[in-house]
Amino acid sequence: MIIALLLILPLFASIFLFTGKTGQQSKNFAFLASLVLFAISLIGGYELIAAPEKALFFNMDLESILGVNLLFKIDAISIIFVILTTLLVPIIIASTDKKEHRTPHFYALIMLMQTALIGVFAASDMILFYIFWELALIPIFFITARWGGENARKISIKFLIYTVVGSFFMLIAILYLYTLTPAPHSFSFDSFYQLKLSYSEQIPLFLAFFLAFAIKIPLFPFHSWQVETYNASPVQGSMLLAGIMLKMGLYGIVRFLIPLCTDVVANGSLIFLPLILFGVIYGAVIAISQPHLKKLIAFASLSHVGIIALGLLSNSRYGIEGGILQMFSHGVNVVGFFLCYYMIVKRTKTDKISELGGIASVAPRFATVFMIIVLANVALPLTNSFVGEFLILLGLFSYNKILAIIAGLTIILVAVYMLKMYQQIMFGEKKASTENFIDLTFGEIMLFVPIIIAIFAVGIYPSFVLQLLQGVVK
Amino acid sequence: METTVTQLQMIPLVYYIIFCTALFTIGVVGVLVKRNALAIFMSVELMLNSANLLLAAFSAYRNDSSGQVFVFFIMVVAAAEIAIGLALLVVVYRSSRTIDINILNRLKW
Amino acid sequence: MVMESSPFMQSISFLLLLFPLLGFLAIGLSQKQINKKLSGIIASSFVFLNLILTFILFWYVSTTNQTVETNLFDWIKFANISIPFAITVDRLSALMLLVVNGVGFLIHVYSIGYMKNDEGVSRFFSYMNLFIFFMLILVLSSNYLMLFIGWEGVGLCSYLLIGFWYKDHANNNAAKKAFIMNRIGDLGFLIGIFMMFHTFGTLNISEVATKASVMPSGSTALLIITLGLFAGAIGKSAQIPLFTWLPDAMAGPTPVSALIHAATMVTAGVYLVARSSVLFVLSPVTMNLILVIGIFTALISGLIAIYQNDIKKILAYSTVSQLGFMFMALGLGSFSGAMFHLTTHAFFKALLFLAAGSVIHALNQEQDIRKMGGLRKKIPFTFALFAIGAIAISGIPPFAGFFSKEMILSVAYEHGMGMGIIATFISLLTTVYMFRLLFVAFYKPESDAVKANHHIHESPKVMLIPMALLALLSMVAGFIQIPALFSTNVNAFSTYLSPIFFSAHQLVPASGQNLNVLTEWLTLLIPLTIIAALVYISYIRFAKDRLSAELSGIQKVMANKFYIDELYDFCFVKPTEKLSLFFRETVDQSVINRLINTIGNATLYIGGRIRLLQTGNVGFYLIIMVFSIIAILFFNLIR
Amino acid sequence: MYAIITISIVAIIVLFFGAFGKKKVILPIIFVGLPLAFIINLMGWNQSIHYFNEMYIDDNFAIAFNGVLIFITMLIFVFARVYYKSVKRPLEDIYALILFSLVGGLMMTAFGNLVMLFLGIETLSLSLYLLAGSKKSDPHSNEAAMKYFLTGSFASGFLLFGIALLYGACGSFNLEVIKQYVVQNQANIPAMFTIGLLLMAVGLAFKVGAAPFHFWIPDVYEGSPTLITTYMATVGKVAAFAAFFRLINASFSEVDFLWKTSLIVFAVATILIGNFAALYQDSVKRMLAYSGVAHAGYMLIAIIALKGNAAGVLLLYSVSYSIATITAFAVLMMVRKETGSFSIKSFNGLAKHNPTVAFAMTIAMLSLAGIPPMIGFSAKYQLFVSAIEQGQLPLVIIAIIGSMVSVYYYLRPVVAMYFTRSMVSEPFEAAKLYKKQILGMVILLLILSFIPGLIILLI
Repeated sequence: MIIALLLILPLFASIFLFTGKTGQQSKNFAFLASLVLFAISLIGGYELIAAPEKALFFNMDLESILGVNLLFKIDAISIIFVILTTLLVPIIIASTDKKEHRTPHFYALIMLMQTALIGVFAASDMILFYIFWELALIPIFFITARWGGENARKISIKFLIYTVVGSFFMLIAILYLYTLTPAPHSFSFDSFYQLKLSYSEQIPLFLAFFLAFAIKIPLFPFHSWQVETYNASPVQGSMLLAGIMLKMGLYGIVRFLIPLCTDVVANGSLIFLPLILFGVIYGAVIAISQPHLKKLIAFASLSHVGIIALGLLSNSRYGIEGGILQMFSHGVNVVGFFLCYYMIVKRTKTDKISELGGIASVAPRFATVFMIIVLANVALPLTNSFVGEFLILLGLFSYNKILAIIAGLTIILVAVYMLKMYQQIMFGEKKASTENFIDLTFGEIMLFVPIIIAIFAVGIYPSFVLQLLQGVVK
Repeated sequence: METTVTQLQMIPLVYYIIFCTALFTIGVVGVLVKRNALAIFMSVELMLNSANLLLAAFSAYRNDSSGQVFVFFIMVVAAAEIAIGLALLVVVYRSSRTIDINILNRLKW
Repeated sequence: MVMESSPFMQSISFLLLLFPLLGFLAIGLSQKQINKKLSGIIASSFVFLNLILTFILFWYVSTTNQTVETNLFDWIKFANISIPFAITVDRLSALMLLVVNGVGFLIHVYSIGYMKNDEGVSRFFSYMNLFIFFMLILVLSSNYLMLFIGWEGVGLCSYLLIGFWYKDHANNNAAKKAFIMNRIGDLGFLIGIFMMFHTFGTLNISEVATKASVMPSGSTALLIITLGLFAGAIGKSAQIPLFTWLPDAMAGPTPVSALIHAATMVTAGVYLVARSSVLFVLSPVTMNLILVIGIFTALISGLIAIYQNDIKKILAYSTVSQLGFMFMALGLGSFSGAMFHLTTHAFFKALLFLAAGSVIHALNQEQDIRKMGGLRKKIPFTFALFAIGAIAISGIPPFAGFFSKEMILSVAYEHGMGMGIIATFISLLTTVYMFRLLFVAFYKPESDAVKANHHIHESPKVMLIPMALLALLSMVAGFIQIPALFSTNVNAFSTYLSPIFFSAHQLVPASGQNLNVLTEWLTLLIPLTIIAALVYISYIRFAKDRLSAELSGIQKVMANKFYIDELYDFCFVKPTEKLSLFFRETVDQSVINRLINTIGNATLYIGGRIRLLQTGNVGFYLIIMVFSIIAILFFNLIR
Repeated sequence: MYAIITISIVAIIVLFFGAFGKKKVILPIIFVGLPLAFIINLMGWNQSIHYFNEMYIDDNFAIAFNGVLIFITMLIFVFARVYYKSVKRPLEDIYALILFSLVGGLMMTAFGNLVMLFLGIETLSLSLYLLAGSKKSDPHSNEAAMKYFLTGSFASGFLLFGIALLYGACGSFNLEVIKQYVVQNQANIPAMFTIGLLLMAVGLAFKVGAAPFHFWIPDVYEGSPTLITTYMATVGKVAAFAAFFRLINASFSEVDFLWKTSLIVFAVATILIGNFAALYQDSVKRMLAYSGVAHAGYMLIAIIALKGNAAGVLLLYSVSYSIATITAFAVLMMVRKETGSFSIKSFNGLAKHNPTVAFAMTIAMLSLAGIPPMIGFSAKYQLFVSAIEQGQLPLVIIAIIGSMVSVYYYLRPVVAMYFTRSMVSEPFEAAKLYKKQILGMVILLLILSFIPGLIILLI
């Protein structure tokens, strides 16, 4: 029931919005709808907290009509991502500024995106998963290309093709898995989980899945679409991409790579973990000298999600749970970060760090909010990222000490680039662009409130999430 | 009828096959080497007729009339085909004043 | 061992954390509404409440010898990992509570006066309360990860307060440097924690100690753990090689320097090592490393301090030097000595900083001692207080510094004569730079700047009284622990802490052959004589109006802090930036992006080529068809 | 069977009315006649009636494909109404030819005898030759017709020779008999049989437009009038595939070693050439032509898979491909009418003033590209599944690589429509004409997207 609502509601809202008249009305409607979704997902979460071992099911055998089996299952892992989605989407919708004159289609596409995202996280049938996975691309492609900045057209094509190429590899993997299932072949996750794959079967599977997810996440060296797309996309698009869509790839790792390619993950980690690790350092190092705030966020994100992938693939329970927790945190943080970016760009019309400065002296409220978000990104204890990164590094450490130590370097590098960026933007003397910087309005603060609450709630009481996961992470 | 069949059967089947294949090959080669559309039409007719002959031969050898029936169908079709071909040829000739197929290269890439 | 603690004490220990947090939130969330003066009072009163609670707790633990354990909630808990949010008050943390809340309270009060005219005063006090909160988490935590929260939290506050005047990028750079250097240490700390969890399966401090005490001395696991923890301590307590942030940190307001960068936060490293005494004594390699690093830090920074001209920088290097001295004590196994010196140092160094702040306040933010002189008469109270501090830190009896230093020195001599002499030398350096500072600033004839300044005034009472209290403490605090030479009965301090270090001392038999009485007297008296001589020389050298000679050779090196900052810049900062540019421009753009685009373009190019197959010539099509047919027949028939 | 008769009668009536210049009644007659034929066709469902000594077999396979073919033709006529709106002439010849070729198509799906196959193919092709050249004044159209005719009749020669050889080997044109022959002589197949089979396969590969016999497709599709291109690309192709599938399935499934490798080579070449060559096209029409080539490659996979529900998959794929292609071509017709060009540039900024049309094109492109949740995806994935069940993983991987490439060129019109500055500042005049029909296509496409399972399980 909850699953059906979670999927149908945004879909209908989206269809309804496509016929919308004015942007403002559509925004209000989309916002309300997304809030309702958030409430519904919380109900789902509540049910799962009561019984973490259980899962919400939705099964309608429509294979004879639809060609796919409508099999959905929201377990503890899924619900985290569903809630992440339903939490962030209202913020993203609310963040659009009146001056931007967004058409109803914009909101319709966001709602469509939400449908797809929830579908990805709720699907329990591989083809269904793939359908939603690809469906998610279409709205974000339009959002980026239509409302994006310069070169948005070219970049969004590159983005789309790049990610579609990645997901085609996943399709190959899916089909391959399908052939391995026993006689009446099946696409359901459960039938895949029951497979006992041999090592030689796992290797191609791993490669295909890994490539697909690595492009989506993205991991070094498949990240080149990411920076460009973030940069070209309107900020809401970037938020959707970085906050939620990246998690699809990581979610895929959790759902498929870890349970299905157990042996490869266990034995082959020393081959691909260093690559990911290099990407982690790579992103962080580039962020140090990045002159544009938005690109900085992109590279920072590259580094952060790399760490998550490290945790997930560290073949240790701490790493996996920490990774999942960190996915949630990263979603919240990066959206907060983009919001800050948006506040700055909205007022100053520039995101060149060198052209900014001295904002703290005119906008103390903004300075505080931005500081909290920076600190959350820096993974200061009591903010959400800390627990996740701690567990990830702990897991990695139990797997390989050297890797963990190198990965730990990021906690230094992240401080370097984050503080450098914050200092240059917020501190110092005012510049021409920041002379008339208006502090956050009440409405804008309200955008940040849920994010800040999430930052501290997860930072102070992560057990909530961790215990929820306990039953699922084997 | 009976005598014809026996007469036909006097020549080994292989001969027919070889002959028809040769005829067919000549038709194919004709299509390939000729640039004049009419000549190509004729070569195609040659190919069709080699098939006809083959069918007739098989039909005779197997005492099965369906092959010969088919030959009639083919003849009808070939006639229609050549009619259409000539019609098209006329149209092409009107527009380009030649029936050399090599000038037909506006549509490419 | 742990008895059920009384709920009353538990709630008190909980309130300890709550009050400063409330203060922070109250002031922080209502910055505009609260007027400037009120914010200082609110902040101070919360700390005062804390101080009262601290006394109660201190009384409780020192009389009953019980540990107050309070489990607030489960922070991280799943599978076999269980890290609660729990606080423990034992004798060691009670001592730290006293220092933090006591000195903290005084400095808060002082700040009311010092920060009176600053526009960001409420921000200042909210940060200060936040600092107290995190510092208390640090000292109260019952496990290492929670300790790490406080550890990073105080780092954050330090960052915020160093860069308090954020309009000047020099301050911000200093703040950033502090944070990053601390982070380097923190990485070590984290690795230590990982290894600890890996080895013991728990992060609870007492459980770790219990489990570690049965391990063989010098095991690799312990080595990694202790090295990690010590790396954290190096960062936080500004030891070589991560000490350069502390002098720069003087960019913050002076009360901050007094509270965070002298009395409390920077001593967290010492606290950490003392806390983990069991682990460290079982890892002799680390202990020796601590000893060596402590000595070198103390020496080098002491030498640098002599050639500095900024009043706060001198004090900062002095702090580094004193911290090195404490680490030396730790390295020698004298945990209570280090803690004792930590305590007394908190008093007199806070006093010195506050007095320096008073000077700066009087001179309108002038910090260069060459532009001072003759202040003795202009601001006599401040002078008197500063002098008390200088005497105390120099280890002149009967002030506090004498006793704490003596406690360490005696251990050093027990360890060996060479060790003792080195320790004494370090201790003597203190006298040189302190009295140089004292004489230049207060005795030397007035500089032009001072002459021109007619507004030099004594600080208000709200500043002087806290200083006076600190001065009092600096004078008398030592008497709780008198050297055995004079009396074997008065050793309240080591007795007080003995339960804490009991197991550590248990594990390692007392090293020292006891020195004979004569030697002890000599080691006591000879330094004192030298101190007296040094004071006199300093007076001659600095109090007169002599132009300071051009620095030469080694002096210049020392004045420039051994060029360590430049070295780091060359070795780490510049290469990182270069690497960043290289990655950004070359690898990312020219290699990866180009590669991806090339794949795309290559596909398009292939498309462009393949479509040329479609020549438009029917003859060609037919030929291809025929050849294909031939090929198909051929391949199918030759089988 | 009766559907064929109905359609033929309708065609003749159309010719008759055309001769008397009754333009207005022609299309209504067709719109009555075709649905009638459609219903008559469906009436034979599940009865599997054999006509004329098994020359013609109305089994479910035939009925399903015939239904699709008739339905597609109806759609074509819907667009013919607007496409030829400005033409004064009754156009009875063109309409009748379309109907006659449809008859050929119906024969191709239901043949039980190689003679019937040949007749069907020729009926279809001969009509199409003429239709391709139906725009007599346009040299492109002439060229297209000529090329089509030359290559087509040449290929017919091979097909025929193949049939003759097969007849020589088996002694019959009847598919059942051939199958029995195959079953009996599985061990020692004579070379004559093999050659005959392969030549037939070549002839059919030509008709479906599989590489390396695809060369006529781009040129003919580009040169023909757009409506006729649409017809060729849909009915022509679907009928040819149905015939190909039926032939292989009915007679040669037991000797797959004879034809499988060749077909795999065809499929791989077709997919790669079609997709790659489409990348660089400036003309959307030609791009769609190459896309048609590429899709032929995918549909070949269904024939290669053969077992299981491959027939259903082929049906699904045919439907998905046809409907999306018609939609795309319809938009193209409209754009061409307005701008006079097939160039991708003429799509620039279409979305701004003609959102419905742009949306339709987008949906069609996404469906052709096989992006979920469009029907094109369902079709592709069912195809891959059935291929993979037959152990054709490498082939599927190549097909997927082809799909990756295809995303680029399918996106280009979308990007042009939505994200490129428009040349015109007001809605297209032509849009008014086409809008309703195109909208109908979109709705059809979307509805179909939700019932792929139904289509597959049909046969």
